[in-house]
Amino acid sequence: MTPDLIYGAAGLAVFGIGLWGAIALQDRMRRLLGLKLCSVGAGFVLIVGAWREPPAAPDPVPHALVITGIVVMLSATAAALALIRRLHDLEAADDRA
Amino acid sequence: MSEPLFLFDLLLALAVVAIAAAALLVRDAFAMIVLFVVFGLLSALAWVRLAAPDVALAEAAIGTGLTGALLLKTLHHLRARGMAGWEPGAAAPRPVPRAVASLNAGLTLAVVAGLGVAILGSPLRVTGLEIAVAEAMPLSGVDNPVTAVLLNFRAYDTLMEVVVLLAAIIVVWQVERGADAAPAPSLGPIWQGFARLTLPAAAIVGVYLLWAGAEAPGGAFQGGAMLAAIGLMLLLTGLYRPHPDHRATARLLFVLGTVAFAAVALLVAGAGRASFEYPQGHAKTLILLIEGLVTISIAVTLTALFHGREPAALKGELRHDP
Amino acid sequence: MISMVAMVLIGAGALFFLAGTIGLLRFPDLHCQLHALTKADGLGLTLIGLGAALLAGSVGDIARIALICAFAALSGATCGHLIARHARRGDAEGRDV
Amino acid sequence: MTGPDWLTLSIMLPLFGAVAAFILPRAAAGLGLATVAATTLCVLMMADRVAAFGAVTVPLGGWGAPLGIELRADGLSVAMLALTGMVGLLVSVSAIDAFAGDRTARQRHYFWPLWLLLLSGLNGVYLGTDLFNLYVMIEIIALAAVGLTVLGGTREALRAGLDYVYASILGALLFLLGVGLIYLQLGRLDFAGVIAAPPSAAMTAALAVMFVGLALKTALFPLHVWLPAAHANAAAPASALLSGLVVKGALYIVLRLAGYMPALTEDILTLIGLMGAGAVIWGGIQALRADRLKLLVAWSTVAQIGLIFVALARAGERGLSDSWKAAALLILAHGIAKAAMFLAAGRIKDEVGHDRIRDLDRSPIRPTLAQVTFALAAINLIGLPPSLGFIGKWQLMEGAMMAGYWHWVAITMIGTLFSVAYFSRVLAGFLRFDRVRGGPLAEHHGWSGADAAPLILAGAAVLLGLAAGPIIAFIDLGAGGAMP
Repeated sequence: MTPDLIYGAAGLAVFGIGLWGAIALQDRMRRLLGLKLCSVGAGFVLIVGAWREPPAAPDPVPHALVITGIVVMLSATAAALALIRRLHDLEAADDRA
Repeated sequence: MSEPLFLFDLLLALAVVAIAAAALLVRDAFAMIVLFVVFGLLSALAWVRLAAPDVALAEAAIGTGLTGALLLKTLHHLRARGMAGWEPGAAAPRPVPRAVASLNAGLTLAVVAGLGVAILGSPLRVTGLEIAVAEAMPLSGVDNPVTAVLLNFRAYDTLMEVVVLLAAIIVVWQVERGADAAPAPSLGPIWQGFARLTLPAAAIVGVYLLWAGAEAPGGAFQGGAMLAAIGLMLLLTGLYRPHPDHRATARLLFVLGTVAFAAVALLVAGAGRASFEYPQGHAKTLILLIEGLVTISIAVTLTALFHGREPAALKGELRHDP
Repeated sequence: MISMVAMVLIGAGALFFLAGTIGLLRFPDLHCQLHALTKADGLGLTLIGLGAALLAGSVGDIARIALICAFAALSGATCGHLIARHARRGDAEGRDV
Repeated sequence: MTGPDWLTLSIMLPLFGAVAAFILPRAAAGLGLATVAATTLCVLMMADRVAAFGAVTVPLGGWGAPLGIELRADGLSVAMLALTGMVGLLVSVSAIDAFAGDRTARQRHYFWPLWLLLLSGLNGVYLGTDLFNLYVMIEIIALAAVGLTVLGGTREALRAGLDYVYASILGALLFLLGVGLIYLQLGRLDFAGVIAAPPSAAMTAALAVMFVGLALKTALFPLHVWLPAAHANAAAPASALLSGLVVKGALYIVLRLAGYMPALTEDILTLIGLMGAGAVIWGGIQALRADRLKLLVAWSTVAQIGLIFVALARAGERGLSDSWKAAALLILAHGIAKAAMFLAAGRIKDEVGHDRIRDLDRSPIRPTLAQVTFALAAINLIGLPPSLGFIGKWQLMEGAMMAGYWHWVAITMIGTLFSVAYFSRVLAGFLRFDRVRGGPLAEHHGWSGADAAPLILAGAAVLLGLAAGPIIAFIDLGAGGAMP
C-alpha cells in the first residue's frame, strides 16, 4: 500500500459522498457543500496521478490543473451563495407579505 | 520507517472521508461549516503528503479559508433574516421518501464502485508530462515547475481562470443589486487589536508568497488569497467601508489582471511567435509583471466576492458614513 | 541527545493536545470547553514548536517556527475570546426574548 | 504561422469587449454590438483560411501539445463559430431594443459583459483541443449563462438559476473527474493523445463519467430537469442565447469526443440513442401540456436535443461513421431556429402582455411579424422542406434506413409528429380571430423594428436548407477522423 492508493481511494470516496450530498440533500447550502466535496475528490484523483515514488519529483502539470480547479470552484461557490442569499431575501419578503 | 508513515496516511485518509460525511450529515449549519473547514485543512495536509505543497497552500487559503468565510457570511445573512431550519435545533426539513433516498445512495455507490473497479483494472503510474516539463524548464523563465506550467506552458488556462473569477464577481454584483446587507457582527476591541497586529504581517506574507512562487511553492493565487484575507479583515473591522464612489475603481481593479494578461499574450505574438509565446530572455520579467497585476486583481476580486453586493447608494449605508 | 530531548518535547506537546481534545469532548458547557481547549492547545503547540526548533537546521527555520507559534497563540487567544463573547451575547439575547 | 492569428483573436476580442462593457456601463450596448460584429468578422476570415488551406492549428505559447495547449479550427469548429457569430449578432441587435429604456438600465449594464464573456467561452470551446481547457471554458460559459438566466431578478428566475448552477457545477465536476481519470491513464490531455489511446475498461469509465457530466450540461433526458424553468424564465434575448447557443457548447464536446472514440461500443451507442428517444417523447408530451408559450419552447428544446443524440447514435451503418454530420446539421438548424423562436416568443409576450397559450387568440393586438417569425422557426424545427432542419432530419433518417435501423426512424417520425402537434397549439391561435371579446379587432398590428432580427434569423434557417450541400462539404473540411 503506497500513499497514492490510499489517498486515491479516499478521493473517490469523498467524490461519492459529495455526489450523494449534491443529489440527495435538500438544503441549499448543503447541496453546494456536496459539490465542493466533489471538487476536492476530483483534485485527489489528479494529485494522486501526479505522485511518483519518493526520490522522483512529482508531475507538476496536474498540480497546476488542481490549483486552477480550486479557483474555478471558489468562483462558482461565490456565485451560488449570492443566489442563495438573494433568493432567501425574496422568499423572506414574500413570507412577511 | 515507512510503517508509521503508512499508519499516518491510513488514519488521515479515513479522517478525511469521515469528516466529509459528517459535514453533510450534521444537523447544525454552523457545525457543518466548521467540519468543512477541518475537512479542507486535512485534505491540504494529505496533499502535502502527496508532494503537492503548492496545491495544499491554494486549497488551504482559497478552497478552505475563503470558501469557509463565504459560507459563514451566507449563514450569518440567512440567520439574520430568520429562516426556519437555520437556527440550531430547529426542525429538520421535510423528509425525503425512503425509496428516493436509497435510490440516490444506490446510484452514487454504483457509480463510485464502477469507477473504482475500472481504475484498479487499468495500468497506473503512467509517465505524465514531467519529462516534457523538465526539458522545457530552462526556457520557462522560472524555477518552480508549477509556476512554469501555470504561467508559461498552460498560460492560456490560467488567463481563463482569471476570467472565471471576473465572471463570478460580475454575476455576484448583478444578483445582489440593491440588496441590504445583514447587520455586521460586532466583534469587540480584542478583535480590533488582533487585526491591527496581524494586518501588516499578512501583507508581508502575501507579497512573499507571490515573490517566492518563482522558485518555491507559492504564486499569484496563494499570494492573492493572503492579500484577500487582509481585505476581509479590513471589511470586518470596519476600517474599510465600501462606498458607491469606489465602484469605478473596483471595476478597474477587477479587470486589471485579465487585461494585462491578455494584452501581453497578444502583444508578444508576431515575428514567428504564437500568442502567449514570451520572447527569449524576457520570460521572467513578463511572468512577474503578469503575476503582480493578476495578484492585485485576485485579491480585490476575492474580497469583493466576500463583501457580496455592489456598494450601491443605499439609505442605510449613507447614514452610517460620516 | 538533542533529538531525544526534542522527541520528549514533541511527545509532551501531543499529550497536551490530547488532553485539550478530551476536554472539548467531555466538558459540559462551552466556557469549560474553551478553557480546556485554548490553554492545553497553546501549551501543546509551544512544546511541539520547541521540539521542532531543536531539530531545525538553521536560524531562519527557528525564527519561522517562533513566528508561527507567536501568531498561533495570538489567533488562538482571539478566537477563544470571540467565541466566548458571541456565546455570552447569544445567551443574553435568549434571556431577553 | 502567417497572417494574423484569427483563432486567438476570436477568443480575446469578446474578452476585451466584456471588460470594456463592464468598465463603461453607459456605453455597454454600443461596445457590445461592435465587439460581436468584429468577432464575427474574425470568424469569417478564419472560415476563408480553413476553406483555402484546411484545418488551422495554433500552438499557444509555442510549446505545442501535449505540454502546451493548441487551438485548432476545422470545418466543424468554424461552422459552430459561424453559428455563434450569426445568432449572436442578431440576438445582440434585438437585445439593444429589448433592454432600451430606463427601467431595464440595470439589466442592460450586466447583459453585455455577461454575453461577451459567454461568447468568449463558446468560441474557446469550439477551438479548444485540450480536455482540461474545455473544463475551464465550460465553467466560464456556465457562470455567464447563470448570470443571464437571473438577469430579470424575479424569484422564479432566481430559483431556476440556482438549480441551473447546481446542475452546471455538477456536470463540470463530473467532466473534471473524467479528465483526472484520463490523465491517470494517459499522462496527457490533448485530443491527439486521447484518440490514440487503446480502448480499455478504465478509458470507457472515464469517458462515461465525462459523458454524464456533459449530458447534464446539455440537458439530455433524464438529466434535463433544470432546463425548462431556466430557459422559460429568463429575459427573451437571454433565453435565445441559452437555448440557441449555450447548450450547443457541451453538445459540441460530445460530438467531438464521440467522433474520435474507438472505444464506443454498440451498447453505449444504443444507450445514448435510448436517452435521446426518451427526451424526444417526454419533451414532446411536456410541450403539449405546457400552458405558457416560453415554457413550450423550452420543452421543445429538450425534445430536439434528444433528437440530436438519436442522430449521433444512430444515423449510419456503424453508428458514428457519418452520423456526426446529421447531428451537426441538426445542431446548426436548432441553434438558429430556436434563437429566432425565443426572440419571437419574447416579442409576442411584450406586445400581448402575457404568454398564456390559451388566451393568445383573445388578444386584440396581433404581433404579426413575430407570429410569422415563430411560424418560420417552427417549420424549421418540425423539419419541413426546404429548411435546414429538414436536411438534418433527412440525413438522420436516410442513414438509419440504409443501416436498417427502422426503430430509430420510427422515433424520428414520432418526434416530428409531436412537434407538429405542439407547435400547432400555438400556430392555430395565431390564425383565429373570432374569439376576441370586446373592442374592434386587429386595429393594432403590434410590430416594430425589433421584429427584424428574429425574422432574419428564422428566414435564414429556412433558406440555409438550400445551401445544405456546401454546408455539409464545409463541416467535413479537415475532419477525416485524423488529428495532426
